Amino acid sequence: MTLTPEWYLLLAAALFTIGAVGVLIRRNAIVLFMCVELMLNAANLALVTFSRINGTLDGQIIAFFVMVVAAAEVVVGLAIIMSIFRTRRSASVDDSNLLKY
Amino acid sequence: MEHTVQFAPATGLLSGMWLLVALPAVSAAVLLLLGRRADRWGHWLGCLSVGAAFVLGLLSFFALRGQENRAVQLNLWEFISAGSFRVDFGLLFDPLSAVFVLLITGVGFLIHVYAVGYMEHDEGRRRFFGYFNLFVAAMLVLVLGNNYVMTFLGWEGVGLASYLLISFWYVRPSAATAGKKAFLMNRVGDAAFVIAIFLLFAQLGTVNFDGVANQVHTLSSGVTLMLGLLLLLGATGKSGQFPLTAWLPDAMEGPTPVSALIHAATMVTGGVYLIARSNFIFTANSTLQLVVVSVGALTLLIGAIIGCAKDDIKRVLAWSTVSQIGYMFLGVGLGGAAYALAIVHLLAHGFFKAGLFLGAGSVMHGMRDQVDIRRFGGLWKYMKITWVTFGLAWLAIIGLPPLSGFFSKEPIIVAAFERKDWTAWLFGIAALLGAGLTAFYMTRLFMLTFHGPKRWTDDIEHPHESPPIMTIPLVLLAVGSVAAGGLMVGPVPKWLTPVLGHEVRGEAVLAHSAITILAIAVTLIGAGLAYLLFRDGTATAPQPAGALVTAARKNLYIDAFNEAVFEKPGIFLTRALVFLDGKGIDGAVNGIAASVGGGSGRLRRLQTGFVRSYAMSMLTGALLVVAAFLAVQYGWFA
Amino acid sequence: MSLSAYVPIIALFALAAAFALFSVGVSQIVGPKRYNRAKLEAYECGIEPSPQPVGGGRFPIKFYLTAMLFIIFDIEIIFLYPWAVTFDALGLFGFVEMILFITTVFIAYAYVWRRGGLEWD
Amino acid sequence: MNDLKLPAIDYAALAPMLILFGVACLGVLVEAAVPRARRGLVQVPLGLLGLVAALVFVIAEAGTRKRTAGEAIAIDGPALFLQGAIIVLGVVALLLIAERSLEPGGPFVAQPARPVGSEADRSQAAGEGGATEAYPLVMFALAGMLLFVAANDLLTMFVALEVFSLPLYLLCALARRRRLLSQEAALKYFLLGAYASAFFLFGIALIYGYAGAITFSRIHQAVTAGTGSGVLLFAGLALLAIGLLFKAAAAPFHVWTPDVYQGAPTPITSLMAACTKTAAFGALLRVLYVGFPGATWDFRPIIGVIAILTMLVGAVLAVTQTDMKRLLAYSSIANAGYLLVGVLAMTPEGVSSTLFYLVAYGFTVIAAFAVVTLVRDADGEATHLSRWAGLGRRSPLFAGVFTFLLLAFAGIPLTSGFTSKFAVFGAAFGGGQVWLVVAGVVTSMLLAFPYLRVVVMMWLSEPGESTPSVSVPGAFTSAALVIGVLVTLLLGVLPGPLLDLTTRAGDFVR
Repeated sequence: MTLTPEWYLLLAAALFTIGAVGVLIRRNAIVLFMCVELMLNAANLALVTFSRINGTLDGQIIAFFVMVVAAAEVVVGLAIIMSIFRTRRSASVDDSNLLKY
Repeated sequence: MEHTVQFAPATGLLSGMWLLVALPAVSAAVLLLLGRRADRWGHWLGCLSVGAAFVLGLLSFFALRGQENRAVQLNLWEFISAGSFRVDFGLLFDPLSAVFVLLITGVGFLIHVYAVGYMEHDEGRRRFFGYFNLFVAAMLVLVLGNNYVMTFLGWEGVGLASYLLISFWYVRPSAATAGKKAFLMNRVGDAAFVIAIFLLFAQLGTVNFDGVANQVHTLSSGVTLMLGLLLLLGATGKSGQFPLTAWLPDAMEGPTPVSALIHAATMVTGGVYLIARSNFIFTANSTLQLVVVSVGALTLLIGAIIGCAKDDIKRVLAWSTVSQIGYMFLGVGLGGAAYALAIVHLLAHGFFKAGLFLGAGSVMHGMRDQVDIRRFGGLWKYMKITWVTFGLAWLAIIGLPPLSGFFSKEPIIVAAFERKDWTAWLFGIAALLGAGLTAFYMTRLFMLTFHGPKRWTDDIEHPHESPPIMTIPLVLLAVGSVAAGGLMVGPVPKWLTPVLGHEVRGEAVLAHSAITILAIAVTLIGAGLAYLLFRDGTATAPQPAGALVTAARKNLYIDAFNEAVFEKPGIFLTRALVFLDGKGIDGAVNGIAASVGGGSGRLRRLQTGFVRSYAMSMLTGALLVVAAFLAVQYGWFA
Repeated sequence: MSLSAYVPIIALFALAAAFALFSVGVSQIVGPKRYNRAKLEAYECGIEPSPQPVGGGRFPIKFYLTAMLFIIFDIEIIFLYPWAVTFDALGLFGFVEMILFITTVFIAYAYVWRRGGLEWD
Repeated sequence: MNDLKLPAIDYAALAPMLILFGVACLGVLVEAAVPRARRGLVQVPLGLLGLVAALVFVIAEAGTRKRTAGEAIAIDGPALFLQGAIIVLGVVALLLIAERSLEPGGPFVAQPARPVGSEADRSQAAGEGGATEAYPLVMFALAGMLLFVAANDLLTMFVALEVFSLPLYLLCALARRRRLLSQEAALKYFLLGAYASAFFLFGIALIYGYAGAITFSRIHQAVTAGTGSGVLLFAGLALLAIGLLFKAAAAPFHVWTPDVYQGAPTPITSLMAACTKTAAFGALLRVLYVGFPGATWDFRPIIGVIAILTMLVGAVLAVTQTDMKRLLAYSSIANAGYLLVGVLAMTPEGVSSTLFYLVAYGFTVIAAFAVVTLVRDADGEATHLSRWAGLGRRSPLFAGVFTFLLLAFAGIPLTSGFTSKFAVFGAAFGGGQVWLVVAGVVTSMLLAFPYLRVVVMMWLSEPGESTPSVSVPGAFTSAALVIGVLVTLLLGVLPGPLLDLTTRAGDFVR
């Protein structure tokens, strides 16, 4: 069995799904956040694969940018999570439940 | 209707017609924004602005008479312009709007003056006048606009003012509920009106009255029907017609001057105005006319029958308003000459119904806000002016010649008999029956209030007449009730010809004189019956024990007669109608309101505050959207 | 290669997501929820959890801050590599662009430095 | 390697964005170099000057239709109009952000990282000067928005999305009062925003796979040619749309809106409600009108259903809200639905009416939030609805202003709310979307109810013990309020000039 690019797409879809569902089932804000990062990286994988299939470099360039953006997102996210953690002493997203209805 | 409609530009005095709207609007702004600083003189400013508008209206009216083209428009500025579509902020002063302007500012002024006395002890008097002026300004925009968007602008404005005024005594929960109901029912009508405007825009590319009038014949009959039905639904909402009736009687929770001005004389006739203004649409389709006539006939009967069974003085008058506007709808639906007759009836009704409401207010003023007519009686001795003016308005509304109601109502009945086919009998007899019922319940109201034995509650010893500031408007309105009909039935239709088309009379299925005699006869029968039944008061009210022992036998006899001949079937019919009204239409509206509220309350719970459940809803939404896209792609829906 | 070959990917994606949603939803509804103290305790090979160090065994915030600053500056430099590879071709334009890019990074650095982000104590 | 072609860059066309990014960077330097006490004094004029300068360049570029920076950025009528709108709305929102007289130290907290309730936190609540980092963050956000509406390829759009989102996440966490709510709002906004941008990014990947390129013109060519896998196209378009609809707060991607609007500092809420919405719809317009008009028949029914759902959710849920900021949040959701109706007309009128609506709504909503910042008691803003009862007696002027704004939201004639709704519904009717118009009219009738409930409550109730006072606004808030109200009135009475402008600006470059 040859390893065609389609398999990478399959992997990307699977990773994306795992990330998307992970956001729903985990409680720890940091893990939630890692799941989002997983989704971004799944998109990166898909981009690079399509770049290969299409024979253009655009996909790889996009992946570069996405990595930088993701890093910035990490920093902002961690800052927010940390400031909440310092008050609540808990990283569970279910504890942040004052705003509702 | 192939002649082209053209509006002349305004010149001279008429180019100042924007002042008509501006005067009350500025006054409203001053009253509402100055706050307590205006408490001392605010009500006088309110009266003054409406009075000035009336004078200006009169001057404009005479100026218009001197014009060759009696339709003068003033485009103030371009309101909305997008691509080919253009709406001007324009006013139109033509015979139809002229009579409305005079009615609104004239009767409005009298009611404003009356309210100075009526609201004297209410600390919110300044705010009240602010809203009242706002209402007058909006109503003037409604009747002066030269396109449907302007009409809608006024339409929304009067709705808003009416909502605020019904809820004015917010502490009463019933007032708040009534405001809500009025609001919701009006919104149904408003929605239909807006969609009609968009339909006009999409089909004709214009919403100006002249443009629509000149192009309406290019529309297919289906579109015209749709358009007319939407406008009609809008009109029924504003005018409390079937099926959107129920809010109007509840709206009586507002202060009495509000009931007189908004819910009797002016705003509720907005629907009639809309149909008369759109006569070119309604005349173009006979099915449409039949629907309007049916709505009118049905409502006039419903209103009259329910009016017979109510004991609250203002509710009786409210149902009477519903019924009288039914006559007007009947008139505008009949088309041709009857358009003008409906307007005549509208004007005459503006006088006598305002007089009746203000009289009722005067009675309540003297009786510590008692509204139950079973608790009145014998008041004629104590409030002579109210008695006389109320009596004249009563004679006017039941259509006794030579008072105004006769001249305005009888021609509509005749016109109903002039329809081409068997429906002439149907609507003619309905109109006649309505006249008889009107005579019955109004006589009942009058007799129970002013005559017969005293049935007052214990806390009332000396009912008093109202101060002159309230009685003077009553007298003036009574003069109007007596004279308006006779004076107007000739000239007004002629005056309105440029707008509503020439008088084309059909052949009535009965001789004109026969119908007149019949109309007078049913009126006399209705009134006489009520006189006989209620001249000695009523036994249906819980009476203080022993007070009427001597009269008991006689009363019982009357009751039995009453019950056997009239009340049993009457009550049955009434109950059926009230049931329909309360559970059917009303229930539907309340149901919608409740289900929106309840649905909202339940849906709110979905907003759990958990970020993961939000993510869940987003993911579910995303899956559905992706699935829907793919379904469209593969034609799974096709 | 026909691109409709991706249909299975999408289908898998949809199926997997639907299955995951389904299992999460069903377990919420039908799963028993009986918690006791033992179940909620941290699992440490079946023996009593060892006592936590003072402060809950957590690192000082300083570590996170420094790590965050490291990540962001580290990743920014990613853009220097492509530029370095095609330095000749990009010429003066690329040089100026890169100077601008590094300037912005330095502005951020100056902010961090002045506001005490780099001080350990 | 030496024949590498450098992209032509039109610096004048990019100037507004470059200026704002530059001002933001300068702002960061100011934070680093200027002593604490004087930072605010420098930041506010700097920000305002930068915005004005950017606006000058936007106006100077009027009439430009070109793509620059290697097709990455399109400067055309809608882009310039939206940039101008975002800048002007940004100026007004910045005025609210800069207000310091209502609360000692301004609306922001000094050190957001301090634990809530700690000793240090109590001392900073008492009036320590607020974090001036807010100003550069706002500038970055606005600059990102300008780039977002001008982005001509998906990568630029994604980067711009993140550039304006990340500062907003942080700004949400900066409220001086009710810090737990503020932090929670930031966390929710951040997590859900990141989640949505992951969808957006995967959408980009799929579209790239479909079209082999990411510029809208190439995507358009691929869509009209009809080659390639429909699955990739439609799944990609769906995911892209989800990312944008999240920012636009359309149901069911609206869930974050009420919580975030309530928790965020009110001036920031006004910024989000006005500018973010403008940016999101600007981008949505460009994606749908430039990139995917060939798929109109496929996406219109689906996004139409979303529009109806959005209007319904906003209107129905607004009925039972008890908090003023949440009520305005649901109103903003419903307005997203009306905007979608305009977008889905898919005609030039659709573009121009949507542009008009965005401006009209933006000014009204900023003014409304400005009033919210004024109604305060000892604990800060009194946002619970019951506290507003009887406000008309206590402060007729502000209650009158707020009433006017609510009537504008309700679409009562003579306010911008009426003309703008009329414009979008008219456009949709002209585009043959009668079902959307009917749904829009019906829900707007319904939506008037919660607004009028507030009006009646303010005017017809007696003020109670707990009715808060209305603070005297400082110069900045007064200016924002006056501008918002005047524009609302002006666009209601005399919308002609702006409608003309939007009609002329409605042409995309491809």
